[in-house]
Amino acid sequence: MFHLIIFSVFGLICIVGAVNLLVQRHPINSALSLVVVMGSLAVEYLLLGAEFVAAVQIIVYAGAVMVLFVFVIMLLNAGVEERTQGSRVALWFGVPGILVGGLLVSWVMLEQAGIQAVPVGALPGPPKTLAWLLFHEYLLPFEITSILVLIAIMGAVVLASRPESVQRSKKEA
Amino acid sequence: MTSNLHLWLIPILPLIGASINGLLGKRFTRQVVSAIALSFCGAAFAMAVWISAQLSSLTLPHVETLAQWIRVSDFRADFAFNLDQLSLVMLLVVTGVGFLIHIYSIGYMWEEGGFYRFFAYLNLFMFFMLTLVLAANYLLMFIGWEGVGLASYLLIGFWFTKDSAASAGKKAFIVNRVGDFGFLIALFLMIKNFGSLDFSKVFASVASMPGNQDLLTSIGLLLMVGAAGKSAQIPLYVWLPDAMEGPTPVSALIHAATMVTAGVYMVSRSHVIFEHSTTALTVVAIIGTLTALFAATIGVCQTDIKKVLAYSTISQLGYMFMACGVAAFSAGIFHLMTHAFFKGLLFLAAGSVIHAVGGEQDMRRMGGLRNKIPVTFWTMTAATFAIAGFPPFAGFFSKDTILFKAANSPYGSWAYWAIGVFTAFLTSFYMFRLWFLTFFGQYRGEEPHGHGEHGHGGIHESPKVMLIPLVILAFLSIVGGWIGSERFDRFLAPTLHSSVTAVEAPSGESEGRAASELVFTSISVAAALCGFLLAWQLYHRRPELPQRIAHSVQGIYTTVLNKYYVDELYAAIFVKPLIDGSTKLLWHGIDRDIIDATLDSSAESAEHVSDTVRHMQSGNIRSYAGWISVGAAALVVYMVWTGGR
Amino acid sequence: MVPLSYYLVLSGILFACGVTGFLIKRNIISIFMSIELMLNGVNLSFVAFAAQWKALSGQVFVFFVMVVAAAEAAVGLAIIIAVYRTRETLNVDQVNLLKL
Amino acid sequence: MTIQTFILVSIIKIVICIGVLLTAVAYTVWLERKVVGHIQNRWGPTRVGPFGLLQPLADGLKFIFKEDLLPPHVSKPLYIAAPMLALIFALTSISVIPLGDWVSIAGIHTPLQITDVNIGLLIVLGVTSLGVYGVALAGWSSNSKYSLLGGLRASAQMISYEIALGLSLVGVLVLAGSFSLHDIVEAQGGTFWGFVPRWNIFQGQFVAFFIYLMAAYAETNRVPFDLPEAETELVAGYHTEYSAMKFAMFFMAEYANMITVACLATILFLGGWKGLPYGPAWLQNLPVIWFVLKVFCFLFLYIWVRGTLPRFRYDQLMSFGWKFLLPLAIANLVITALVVAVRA
Repeated sequence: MFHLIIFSVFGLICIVGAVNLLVQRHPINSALSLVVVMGSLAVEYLLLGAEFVAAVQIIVYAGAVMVLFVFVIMLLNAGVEERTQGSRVALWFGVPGILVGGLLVSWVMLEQAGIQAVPVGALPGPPKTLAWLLFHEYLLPFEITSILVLIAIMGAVVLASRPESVQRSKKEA
Repeated sequence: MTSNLHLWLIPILPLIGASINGLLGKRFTRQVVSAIALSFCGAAFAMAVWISAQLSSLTLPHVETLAQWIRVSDFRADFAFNLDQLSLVMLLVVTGVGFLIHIYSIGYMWEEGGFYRFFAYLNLFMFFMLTLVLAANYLLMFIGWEGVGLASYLLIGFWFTKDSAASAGKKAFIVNRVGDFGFLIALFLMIKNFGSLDFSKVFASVASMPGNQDLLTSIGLLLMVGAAGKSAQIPLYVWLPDAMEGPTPVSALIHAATMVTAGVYMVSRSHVIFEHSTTALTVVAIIGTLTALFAATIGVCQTDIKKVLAYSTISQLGYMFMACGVAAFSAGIFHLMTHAFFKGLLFLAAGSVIHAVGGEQDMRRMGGLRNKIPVTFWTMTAATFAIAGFPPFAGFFSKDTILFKAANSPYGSWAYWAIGVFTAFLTSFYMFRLWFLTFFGQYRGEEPHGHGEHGHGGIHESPKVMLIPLVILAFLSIVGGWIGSERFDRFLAPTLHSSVTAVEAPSGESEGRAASELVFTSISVAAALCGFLLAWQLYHRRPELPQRIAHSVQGIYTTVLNKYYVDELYAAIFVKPLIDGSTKLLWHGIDRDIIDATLDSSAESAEHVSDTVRHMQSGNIRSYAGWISVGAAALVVYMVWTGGR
Repeated sequence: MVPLSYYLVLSGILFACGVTGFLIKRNIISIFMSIELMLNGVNLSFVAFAAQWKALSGQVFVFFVMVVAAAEAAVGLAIIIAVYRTRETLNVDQVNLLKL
Repeated sequence: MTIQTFILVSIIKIVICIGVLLTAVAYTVWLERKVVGHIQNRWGPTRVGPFGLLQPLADGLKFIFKEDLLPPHVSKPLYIAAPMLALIFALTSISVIPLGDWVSIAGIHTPLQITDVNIGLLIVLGVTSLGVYGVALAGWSSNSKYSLLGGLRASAQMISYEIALGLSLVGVLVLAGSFSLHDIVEAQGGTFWGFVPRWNIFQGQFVAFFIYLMAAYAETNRVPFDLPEAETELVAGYHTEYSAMKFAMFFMAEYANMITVACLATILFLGGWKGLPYGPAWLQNLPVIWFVLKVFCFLFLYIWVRGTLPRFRYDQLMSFGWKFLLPLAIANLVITALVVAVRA
């Protein structure tokens, strides 16, 4: 019962945050809603016993990725979203399409998989066990993602740095 | 195998030179380029000499296999090199004359652009020619065969910006392809019937199955087609006169001394096949004889100094084939060797003359050069006497042997001999005509101006680097025949060991033979003398006479002057139908109306379709995402519908 | 005791919200955030399934997703900055040179 | 222990903690003013109470009674929420800090911390990493260029130094083998050769300690890394537009963060509540006292540095973090891991 209440409360916060993300027209509000979603998702993870994942969710997602978003929004001084009519397809086909798909999936889930219930802290993921998995069974993916991150860092630096010609002209000016 | 001679080095050395010059030569100075070309070519020559010095200690034929090449079930062809008396003679001639011409070229080409290119090609030619000569099987020989064709093409078209040179190169290449086609089919027949292309195995199979006349005849004839292409025999001789568009050293090396004799070499090499087919031999003899006569008549009327020499080359090659056709292979090779000396010399001297008068090639604008370029004159004189067949010059011995054999060989006939003698007369006539027109009388051209900027205007002797090869070749042209055909025949006997001569030798009555040989010799010398006298009469004493004669026999003269309209005939029979056919049927009919039309219409329909569909490509990410989500939804619906099965 | 399907439905809703955001948002940063939302939805289902099947590898996958998301965020935001620098707009409807 | 007592005990602990923390914040401010004053050859606060000890109280009263200005054209909800966020996150992280070992009071056996979780360190890191939102949102919502620049600087700086900070802690984690702060302290008991305490800083983690020190200064926006509020260039940085209680919240958040960081340093590197391994037994078992002493030393260092060092330039700050601290932290981690692996 207690479990269900917490689940429902934070699930609701999640959904409200997600919907708020859609509704808000200023990106910084959307970003903050997303932080809220992430925070409540962390609570859901805790409910599922994935404490380490929850902590990492906060540190990486809320603490780093979203800060980066906020930083970029501030840097580019992004204003309120314009309401341009770019794509009728997205609005008239895409949204109904995804709604239908989502509803169908939810229905199937509720119909078919509703029998099993998950207790609180169903699968404790102590950091040691996870680390063992990560550095033994999943060592290769781990190393590959580390290379991916390295490449991403370099790519981001290259992309975001001003072209040399611009820098030079700035310096001369 | 007694010892390893590293025969493969001989062809590879010039290839290295060609690679260095071809790839890097552009940055080198002319001195470096010529040093590289000369040293690698000279190394090949030195090696050939070293090998001939070791000859007594070798067991011939000496075959060395460098590497495996093709192994398909029973058939095998390796990178194998074969050394025997025949290939040794060819080796010495090719490397020796080639080396001299390399030296000569340095002087001749010094002022030309693309110096490094020229020497790269020249070394490349040496590589292929040596491969051809040393090959131990027909396939490797074919590589050399094709390769010299390529080098010849490259060198004829050396001045590729000149239209006539470029088309002459193409002509040589294409006409050679016709011959190569015959050669190739002959190779296929050999593979099919003998299962091998090694000389030794092929000849062994031939010897063991003498009954199969038709097969041997067809192989022989096809080989002869190949030889006719490479050695400019009727009906494929037309490329050689045009090939004179190349630089003169090229004409000397490739189109006189070495490459064009490849056909003779190949026929001699395949003598076993020919000896087993009388028909093939007869065809070879007839073609040789006719070519000799035919080319000689054309040569009489030519005015371009190099063209005269070109037809003379064809004619002399005809002699060689005549010799082969009467199974006197060693005589053919003997003539090949002496011809390499004097014809190489003739071309080089002609080059020197052209060089002296500043690029002029028309003999009617020469004359009286005797005193101005004495060294060239004297060497040319030696060569002229040699080709005309005056004793004791080299040409006398070889030509005389051929004529004697033409009449006396079991396969010979008086007709060959008669035509041969007449051709000898013609040869003597047009060569002395050339000699008189060039060196005697008054100078008829303008002052050369080509060298004005180099500060030595006027007619002048060539530099030493060009004269030294001339002198050496002149020496060889004089003494080259003193070996004597008998000794030469004996030397080559192990290789060209023919059943015919083997049968004949014991039965020959040496007394009577010597007597009749003397008669034959006197007749041929007399023919040469007649030619000389006639030329002297017409072109030295009474230079106005030829004009009148030409007028009186206008029709014949024009025909001969236009080379019997053979080129025009070929154009009408082969070239034009080919061009018309490929234009109208292949290009317009098939390519444009069927293939292109199909593709064009499919492209057009694709364009129409995409023209309507491209409006979906709005460039807007969100509409793309919309389509994706619709697709995803459709997938979900499908999966739910089927229950995930 | 919460049924597993609730978690999955929650994750599905989050994912659908993400997709919808992608479809209706014009601001490129918001669109990017919608993508992050989708990833989060997926992560939730990973963790839920890990609990369901008693397999910790589900949680390990979440780490990989996070790492990829972080890398993607870095590169994506750099691209956004570059786009803004050249096009002077964050509206994706105006970043549409790739058409016709 | 029943659930009721658990909740009761927890509430008591929370109240005590918050009270102590806020007092500590107030007196850290007083300490700073006093120490910096003496460094600069001044007296610092002297008027209110003996040695100016009541000065924080007076300041607090003043903040409370000042008018709460709301500048025009600010983004109102965020403008109000920002200082609260900052303070909340600053105070939250204290919840997993252990002040001492388990104790039994009135039959209730409980640790001297609000809660002992096995990912305690991660929670501290996560919560402090969220702290940046307060600063960034304050900077953005103030609708002022100084604030915006301050906010930008703060977010970039904190993300950058968080990496070095986190990596410097991994060495300690490798030694302790646990995320639980309690376990980490327990792992530092005992001595080397009988007289050197087995604190992590003496276990070869002095490089990590140095990195942590630098990164912690940057994380809390303190001199020499106080670029987000550099008064000589940005007026007051992200809190330029704030006044009264909202400003006080930022102020408290900053000092609370300082205390958290000092606590963490104490736990991770200085042996937590473990005393010096000599002297009489009662001296060794004065848990909270030792802890407070160490925290005080750390805070004093903070203030000392502030009174001594000049401010970095922003590009120097960034290159110091990325090009010096980060590689150093990685090297330290690799070496520590190797040593541990060899020992094991």
